[in-house]
Formats: sequence, structure tokens, C-alpha cells
Amino acid sequence: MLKASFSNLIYVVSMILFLIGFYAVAMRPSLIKKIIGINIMETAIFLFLIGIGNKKGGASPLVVEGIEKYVNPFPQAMVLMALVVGVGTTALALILAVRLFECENGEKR
Amino acid sequence: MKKFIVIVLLVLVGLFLLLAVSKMPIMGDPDSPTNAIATSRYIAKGPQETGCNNLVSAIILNYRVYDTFGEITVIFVTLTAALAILGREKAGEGVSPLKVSPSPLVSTIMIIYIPFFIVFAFYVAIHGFNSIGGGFQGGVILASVLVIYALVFGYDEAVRKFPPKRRILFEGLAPLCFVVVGFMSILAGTNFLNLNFSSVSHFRNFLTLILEISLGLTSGVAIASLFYILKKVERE
Amino acid sequence: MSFVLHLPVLMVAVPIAVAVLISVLLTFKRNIAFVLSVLTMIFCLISSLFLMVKVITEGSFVYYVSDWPPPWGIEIFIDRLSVYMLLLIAIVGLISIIYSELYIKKVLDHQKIPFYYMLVLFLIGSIVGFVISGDIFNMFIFFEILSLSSYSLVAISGDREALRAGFRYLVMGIVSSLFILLGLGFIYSVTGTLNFTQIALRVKELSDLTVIQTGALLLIVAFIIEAAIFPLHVWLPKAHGKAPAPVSALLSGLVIGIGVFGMIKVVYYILPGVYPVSFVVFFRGLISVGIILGAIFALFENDLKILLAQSSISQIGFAAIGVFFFSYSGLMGSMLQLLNHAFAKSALFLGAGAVIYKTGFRNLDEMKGIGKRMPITMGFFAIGLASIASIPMTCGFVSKYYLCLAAIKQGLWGSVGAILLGGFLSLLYCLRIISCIFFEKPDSKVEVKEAPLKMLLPLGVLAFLTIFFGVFPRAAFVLIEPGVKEILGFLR
Amino acid sequence: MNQMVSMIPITAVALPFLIGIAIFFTGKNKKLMGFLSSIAALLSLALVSALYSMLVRGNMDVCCPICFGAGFTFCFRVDWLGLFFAGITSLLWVASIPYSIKYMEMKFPDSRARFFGFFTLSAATAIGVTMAGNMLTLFALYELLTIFTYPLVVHAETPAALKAGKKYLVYLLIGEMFLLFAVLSTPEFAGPRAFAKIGLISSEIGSKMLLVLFCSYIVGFGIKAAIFPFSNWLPTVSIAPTPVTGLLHAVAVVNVGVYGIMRVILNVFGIELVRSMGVGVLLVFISGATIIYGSLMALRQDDLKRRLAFSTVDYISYPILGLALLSPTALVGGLLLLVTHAFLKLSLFFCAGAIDIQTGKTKVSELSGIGRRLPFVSTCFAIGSLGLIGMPLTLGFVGKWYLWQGPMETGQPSAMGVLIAGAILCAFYLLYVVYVLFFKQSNVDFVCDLQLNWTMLFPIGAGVLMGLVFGIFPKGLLLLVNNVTMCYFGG
Repeated sequence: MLKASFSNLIYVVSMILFLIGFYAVAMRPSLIKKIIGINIMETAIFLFLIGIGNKKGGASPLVVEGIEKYVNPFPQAMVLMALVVGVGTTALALILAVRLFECENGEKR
Repeated sequence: MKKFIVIVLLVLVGLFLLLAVSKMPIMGDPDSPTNAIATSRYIAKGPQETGCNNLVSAIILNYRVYDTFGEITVIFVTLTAALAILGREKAGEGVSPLKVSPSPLVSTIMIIYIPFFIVFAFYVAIHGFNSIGGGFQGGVILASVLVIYALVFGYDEAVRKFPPKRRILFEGLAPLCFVVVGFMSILAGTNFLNLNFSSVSHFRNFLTLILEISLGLTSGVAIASLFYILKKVERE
Repeated sequence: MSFVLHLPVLMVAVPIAVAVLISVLLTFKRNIAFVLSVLTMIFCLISSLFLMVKVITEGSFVYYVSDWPPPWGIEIFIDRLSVYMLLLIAIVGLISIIYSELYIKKVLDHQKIPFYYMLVLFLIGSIVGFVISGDIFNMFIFFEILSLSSYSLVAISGDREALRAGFRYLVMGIVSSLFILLGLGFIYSVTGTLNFTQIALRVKELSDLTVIQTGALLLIVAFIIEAAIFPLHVWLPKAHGKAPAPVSALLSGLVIGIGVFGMIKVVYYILPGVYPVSFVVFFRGLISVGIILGAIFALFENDLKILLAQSSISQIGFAAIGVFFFSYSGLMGSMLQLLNHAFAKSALFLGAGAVIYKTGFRNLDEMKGIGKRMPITMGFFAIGLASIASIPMTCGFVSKYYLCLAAIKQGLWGSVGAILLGGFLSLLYCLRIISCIFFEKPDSKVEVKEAPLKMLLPLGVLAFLTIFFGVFPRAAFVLIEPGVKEILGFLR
Repeated sequence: MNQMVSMIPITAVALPFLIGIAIFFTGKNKKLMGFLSSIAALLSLALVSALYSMLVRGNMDVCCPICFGAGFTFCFRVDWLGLFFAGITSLLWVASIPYSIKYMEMKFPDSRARFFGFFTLSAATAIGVTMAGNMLTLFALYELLTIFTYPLVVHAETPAALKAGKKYLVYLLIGEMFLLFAVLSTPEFAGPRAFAKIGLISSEIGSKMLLVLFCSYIVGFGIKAAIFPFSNWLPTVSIAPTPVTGLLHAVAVVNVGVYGIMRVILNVFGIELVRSMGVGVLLVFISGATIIYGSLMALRQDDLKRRLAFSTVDYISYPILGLALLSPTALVGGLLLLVTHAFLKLSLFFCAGAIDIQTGKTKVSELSGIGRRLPFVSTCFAIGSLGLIGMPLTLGFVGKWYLWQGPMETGQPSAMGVLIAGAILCAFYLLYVVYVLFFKQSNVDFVCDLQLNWTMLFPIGAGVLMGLVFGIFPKGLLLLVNNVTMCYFGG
């Protein structure tokens, strides 16, 4: 198990990152920190996905004459789309947080 | 107590995930299922079938363009939510005149650079076919231009320059483009969002270009709009 | 007939396109949103009827978006169960939108009204997209649209409680969608594809199932969050309780049901038969606890809408537990419970909304004797309650009957106990509401009239449907029975 | 046995049911409301008689299955046992309608549409239960009966009534939980002709499971039949309006519980299986305990309606006892006592209601001297009491006579003891009321401000008269009851 984990170091790292993000989401009371946690989780998953698509010695998926070996383009496309989705969710989270902040401050005033 | 439970839970989940990770195929193995199965066609036939040398663009704009449609909708939904919850910003609404006028150095440089930025954004968007880049990337550059403009010349000035009325069409451009292209492909007798419905290969490239540009414009303008809306609350 | 093939994807594209169009047209004409949404929903209803005819006569079919066959492109997979879900979505969506007109005018600012309709259309379109999708990543994308629009619909009124509820829902929801993404990463890493049928084929060839099981577990946990099943239900009561009534109807009736449908997709379509027994027992245990706890929470709740939301936790548990029976009767019960919950719970939320619209009362204590003031509204409400309480001759009875039968046949005594006890407790809280509404002496002297016709009509349709499918469950069997047999075939 | 398909059973249920729903919309139109309720009752009586004649003529089962597919079949089927109960229910339903109309007009002038609507619905579902052809139908209608009687129980809308209603529901719904479990565990419970054969359960499913099932069934139906540990709800709901109490005690609810127990033992398990399981003794003990408990509690009650309610707890266990002895004569006795109880207890409750309306007195201790003020009502009360105790020349006597044969045949001295003790206690608690009515001097003077008219007095008199007539000429009734027992004991 250890040896396998070692060769899959990126996966292990991304899992650990994921858990760190999860901890922030679960334990931090601050809304902004929760959002940051969510982003850490997201990034961890992107790392994971990119790792899955890797191929040793593969070139970036940009077809050029003479090169036969490319890395898998599909995870990259997936990450690109998930990134945009991530932007959307983060933005919405910020919108709600900002509005909530406004409401609570408004009541204090 | 809660902390303890969460940490125990996380450790358990972590061990579980690590176990799974250790059972996964070795990273970068050329024979692993991910590299063996689906990718062969993307790499072997991608450029001929889609006209994109950039395989990532080929996937997001042709093989899985339906996903991209969903994804640009996500941006639009976020924008709608922002409008519903926070409301559209208005120029001069509760304006307090800028206390610090922009430094002439910064503003002059920005005025010189902004056209280049915009050109660069379009370049990235259009060139997504053949090289690194793509609609979203270009769009984000565009958005950053709009954001920088607001930072340098002040929020009100930016809102006055790019009022909501002008942005509104761009915001909805990409989803509408996708649906229109989808309808066209259905009318042409193929399935939804098939870009290859015409035998003329240039037409396919033209459609891809249109989608690429609309993606860029929409994501850029929508992200900028989100920024403006959030910024509005901050200054109130 | 070939046009019918395009209808599923059009049911996704048209609501989204109309919503975008509304935003563009907004500058010219403000009050066009309602009309356009109703027209869109009518289109969806008609297309789902067409699809129903098609699927009943010719069986399930697949549709390749952009004409790329899987694993390269995205496949849309239409079988009887997904058409069944589409029908539910179209009916409940149309009804909630019609109901919304008056209610939303009263509750929201004038500015927000078109955005409300847009978000509802996004919600409907994405639910359809989620249900018909045959590709996990595509499911993820539509799941995101679905969740984003539901968060914002919960928070749309902009008051503090709603925002709090919306934010909590958002955090849980994002975690759930990230779980999907992570899970699909695991699945992709060993199968090399994201298409349902292809994954199911590849999995059979695998020797080591650990990674696949992890992926499946992550996906199921994600849908457990979305369906609000026991330990992860914390977001639901406030979110559904504080949203505007038609939104609660949509969220409670459809969206959490979609969570259960997602579970069905994972368990039966994507990864059939990879689950160790302990897995299944664990989930059944969780769901059983949820069924009972939700009902107990509801028994002691005073705010009517939050009570209904608590009862949703219990009711959706019934739908979810059938998924893990892996048997014909269990799945039948599950699907019927989805129908029951979609119609009855929506009727309940709309009824509660009618009371709020007319009187502003939210607490059960204030509503004493209101059944005498607005007998028709509350009569429909009572029919919904009867169905939730699984009284014979309503749809709820049929579903719980099948579930209990399945559990007994398999000798799962714990689940039997949970189902029976849950049914008993739901009867109790429903009768508590009934006795409060109809038999207690009113405190206040406020004159209350019947709800307006535009609200009564949707309520009446839902109440009618609940009774109709209770008396003639066969009408639903046309789709469910062969559909369930088909997906049970995947297990072998 | 032959079978014929006919729509009459379902019509006998559905038509009154629909009329019941229609009554909700009559609103303030009292005449129409009364008319519709009487029509519903008369219709069901007519249809039940039609079924009777069909059964007599052809000795056939009348059956009509409605299949919903996938093991979900509703089915109505009439045999002698079902018809016996349906007959009692429909007859008493007709009798109680005029009384209820008058009573409600005097006591609860508000929301009468609701009352009569649910009254009709309850009676219709009770008849439906007796005509159910399989366990599923039986269960569905059984639960509906509980739900439909709830609004009647809480009709007064006072806090006490609501509390009583809550207690009623909790008790009965717990019972139904057990029942649902038992029903679903019974193989072939939803078969279109499930009750046509005797013994749905074979002994193959294991003795432990059999015992669990048997207990679940007994608890499920027994709660409604108010057997010993679960009988507390019955006195509590005597707070409801008198016609409702009549409905609960004599017409529908309690009878249906007894009917369920009979169905379970006779059809689901079958006499042979019950005998081999040896659970008959258990049932004898339960019913014996219920008889003693009910009588003792009745003695202590001062409230007349509560006293009568405990008397129901006592009396309704005789049929169960008769069944539990597993001998045909005892069963005949039990069924006869059920008829006795239905007619006479209804009359007694109506008497209590009449006294309440006339004088406002509900306590036994306050009733002194009323015998002279309300001679008709009091006389009826006295005759009814004597009939229940089992005086010769009443139906109660015939019933107890037959029931007495049971322990003689099977040799169960404890059951004999219970019968004797029950009769003596019953005499004590009922005759004391009669004594107070007629012989105790009243020290308070009271006014009779209302005049009872024939619509209220006729049902009272009719019930008592029936008890007497059948007591003197029991032959026709015996024939019917023998038909019932013959189906199960053969000859």
C-alpha cells in the first residue's frame, strides 16, 4: 500500500488537500473561511483529475506534426469546465455572504 | 467535542480515500484505462473531426459541447442569482465622489494598455482552435480588463462606461448562441448541437468560432458584472 | 416520430433559453416573464406526454448529443423511469409556476420577480437535464445548475433567515457536488469512461473493486446530502421552511426526489452490483433512523412550513430505503413514493402558502380553526396530508404498502419496523395538524376568506392527482412496472 | 363452494360512500342532509338484504375483484360471516339515523354536514370491512374507518373531546401498525379470493413466526375490539355525542374489531391450525380477563355513559370467548350475544342520550326518580338491561345458553367461572342503574323542558323490541348463525 501510495504521490497530496478543505468547511465559523475551504477542496479535486489524465512522456494535447504521444485531454477539459462551475459557486457563495453581512450589520446599526 | 468528532471522521475518511488511492492505477502509466480507451479517438481523429488542433478545445467545443452549454448556463445562473439577491448596480447610485483621484501614471499606462489587453483577450479566445487558449480563457482576460478599469478609474466611471444596458446582451449571448446552433443542427436533420451538420468543413469551423467568441464574451462580461454587483454592496 | 427523439434535449434547452431570453427582453417588457414561463412549462408537459407515448410503445432509447457516440460524446438515456420523472417534473413545475404569480407578487420586491421566474426555469431545465443524462460529468454539470438555482431561490427573499438557510444549503450542496466530482474522478481512473452503460460494462471486467466502491460511495453520499437523508439533513428544514411557498413546493416535491433518483442512477445504472452487504445495511440503517427522526421532529414543530420540511426528511427516507432493497416491490414503492411526495408535499406547501398569503400566519397555534374559514383550501390541504399520512385510497398508502411488503419479503425486520413506525408517526403529526386546523376553536377574530382561484386551482389539481393515483395506482404502473423490471435487469 | 361475480357488494359500499361525500356539500340545507343520510342507510340495508337473498338462494360466494396489478388487488366478497356482520351494521345504521338527526339538532346545531358526512362514511366503510374479500381490502377499509370516526369523536371540539380523540387515534393507530405488519406478512393476503379458502397461512412458516403473526393480528384487531390491556380508549371516547358512541359501541367500530378477530381465526389461520398451535387458551384468558376487568370497572363508574362503555368492554368479549373455545355451539352463542349487544347496547346508549337531552343528567347518582318522569325511556332501559344480563325470554338468554355449552363440551372450567362471574357482575352494574331510576327517591326537583318526539323514541323502542322478539323466537336468527358456523365447522 505504501509503495503504491508513493508512486501515486499526487493523488495522496490531493486527498490531503481535500481533507484540509473539508476541515475548514466543517469547523470554521467564518463564512469567508468556509468559502476558502470550498475552494481548497475544489483545487484538490482538480489536481486529482489532472493527475489521472497524465501519461509519462506525453506532450500537451496540442496536435503537432511528428508527436504521437499526448496526455489525455479529457480530464483537462473536465477540469476546465469544473473550474468555470467553481467560479459560479464561489461567486454565489460570496454573494450570499456579502448580503448576509449586510443584513446583520444593518440590524446592528 | 465537535472538533474531536470531525477530526476522527476526517481521519477515517482520509484513510478510506488513501486506501482507494493506493489501489488506483499507477499515475502516468500509458496502459492505464484512462489512457487506453476513450482518448485514442480524441488524439487520433480529433483534428480531422472537429477542426481543432487543441484537443481540449476539440472536446469542449465539439465532442462534449453539451457540457459547455450547461457550464455557461452555470455562469448565467450565478449572475441571475446575484441580480435577484443584490440587484443591478446603477451608475451614480449613492455616489460618493472619488476621494483619491487615480494617479496619472497608472491611468495613462492603463489607457495605453487596455486596447492591447482586449486584443489579447480576443486572440486567446479565437486562437483556442490551434494553440493554447480558448473561449473561457479569453473571457477571463476580458473580465480582468473590466475589473482593472473599475479599480483604476473608479467604480462609477466604470459603470458609466460599461452600463448594464450594454452588458445585458453579452451576458445572455452564449446560451442563446448554443441554443440557436442546437436548433439549426436539429433543423438540418442531425442531433442537437451537432456542429458537423453541414458538409462544408468551413461552416463547422465558423460555428466553432462563433461559439468560442460568444463563450469568451459571455464569461468575460458576466464575471465582470458579478464583480460590479459585489462591489456595489461594498461601497454602500 | 423522429422529432420526438429531440424532445428530451429540448426540454433542457428550451427552459434555459427562455430564461436567458427573459433577461434580454427584460429591458423592453417587464411582465412577460410569467407568460413565457407558463408557455415553456406547457411545452415541457406536452413533450413529456409525447415521450411517454413513445417510450410505452417502443421502449427506452438513447440519444447522442452532437451525434458523437459514447464514450466520446454525451449520451442521453431515456427509459420509462426517466420519462416518469419528467412527467412529475413537468406537472409540478407547471403548477408551481401558475401558483407563483400572485404569491410572488406579494412576497418579493417588484424588481426580483422576473429573476424568480428565470431561476425557476433554470431549476426545471437542469432537473430535466440531470434526469435524462447518461454521463456522470454531464450529471455533475446539471447538478450544479440545479443546486445553484435552488440556493438562490431559497435566499431570494433576502431576509436574514432565508439567507442563513440559503448559505447553509449552499455549503452542504457544494460539498455534495464536490463529492460527485471526486467520485467520478475515481470511477474514471479505473474505467476510462464516464458513460453509464460503458462503466457498467467495464466494471464487470475489473478484478479489484476498491476504487470503484470508493467512487460509488462518494456519489451516494453526495446524493444523500441532496436528498437530505438522516445525518446530512441539517440544511433542509430551514431551507425549505424559509423559501417562498412555491419554491418550497418545487424543492421539497422535486429536488430532494431528484436526489433519490440520483441514488437510483448510481446504484442501478452506473455501478450495479458492486456493493458489499455491509454498505447496504449501513445505508438502510441510516435511512431508517432518518425516517423515524424526521417524523419525530415534525411531531414537535410549531411552524407549519418547517414542520412540512421536517416531514420531508421522513418521507424522502421512505423513497430512499426502497432503493436499497434491490427488489421489485421495493423499487416500485420507491417510485410511487416519489410521485406521492411530489404531488402531496407540493400540495401541502402550496396550501401553507395560501394560508400565509391570506393571513400571514406561519405557526400552527395561530391557525386554529382556519379550516372553517377557508374550507376548500384546507380541504385540499387535508387531502395532501392524508396522502403523506398514507391513509388508504391515497397514493401514499400504495407506496408504503409496497415498501413494507418488500421489506417483509426480504426479512429485513429493522426496516419493517422503521417503515411501520414512520408511517404511524406521520399519521400522528398529520392528524395533529388536521385537528388543529379543523377542530380547535379559533383564537383570533380575523375574517379570513378563501384563497383566490389562481391559487386554489393548482392546489386542487395536485389534490386530485394524489387521490387519483391512490385509487388507480395502475395509471402509474404503466410506466413504473416495466421500467423497474428493466433496471433490475441491469443488476444481473 | 361456488362463486359468482356481482357488483352488488361494491355498490353496497361505494354508493353510501359517495352519498357520504355528497353530504359534505349540503351545507346548511338540513332537509337534504337528513334525506341523504337516510337514503344512504336504507340503500345499504336494501343491498345487504339483496345479498342475503342471493346467498340463501344459491349458497354462493358473491365476489368482485378489482385488480390494480402487481399484487395490489382490492376485492369484495360476501359470505355468511361477512353478511352476518353487515346485516347487523346496516340494520342498526338505519335505526340510528332518525335518532341522530334529532339529537344533533338539539345538542350540536353547528357543522352538522360534517357530522352526517363522516357518519355515513364510517358506516359505509364498516359495511365495506365486513364484505372485504382479502386482507388488503380489509386493512384499507379498517384504517379508513378509524380515520373517519375521528372527526365524529372530536365533534364537540372541546379540549376534552380533542384529548379523547387523540387517545382514540393513538390506540387504534398502534393497533393498525401491528395489523399492517401482520397483513403484509400473510402469504396471499391480496389474492382475489383470499378469504374463500380457509387457512391462508400454512404451518410451514415456522412456529415462532406463526405466534408472532397471531399476536400481531390479535393486537391489531383486539385494540379495536377493546380487549383487556388495550380497552382504555373505549370509555374515554364516550365523551363523544351519543349517536357516535352508539356507532362506536354497537354499530360499527367495536363490532368490526370482533369481526376481524373472527376472520383471522376462522379464515386466515383456520380452526385446525389454531387448535394445533394451542393459542385458543391464550385467547380464552384474554377475553376472560377483559370480561372481568370491564365489569369491575363498570361497577365503579358514576357517569352513565362511561358505565355503559365499560359494559361494552365486558360484553364485546363474549363473542371472542365463544370463538376462542373453538367449538361450534360456543361460536353460535358468541354470535348471538353479539347481536344482543348490538341491539340492546344501542338502545341503552340512546336512552342515556335521551335522558341527557331531557334532564341534563349524566351521572348515575343523579338519576333518582327519573323513571317516573320518563317512563318510556326508563322502561326501555330496564328491559334492555335485563336482556343484556341474560334473563330468559330475551336474546341474551339464548346466547348465553349456547355459549355455556362451549366450556361444557371442551371442558374448560375457568371459562365457566368467567361466564358465571360475568353474568353476576353484569347484573350488579346494570340493575343498580335500574334501581336508581325507578326506586330511589329524588331529593332535587328538576324540570323537563324539552319534549322527546317519536324520532328519538322509536329507535330506542325498536332496539329493545328486537331483543325481545328474537329472544322469544330465536329460530330465524339461529338459522343464520348456524349458516355462519357451518362454513367453518362443517355440519
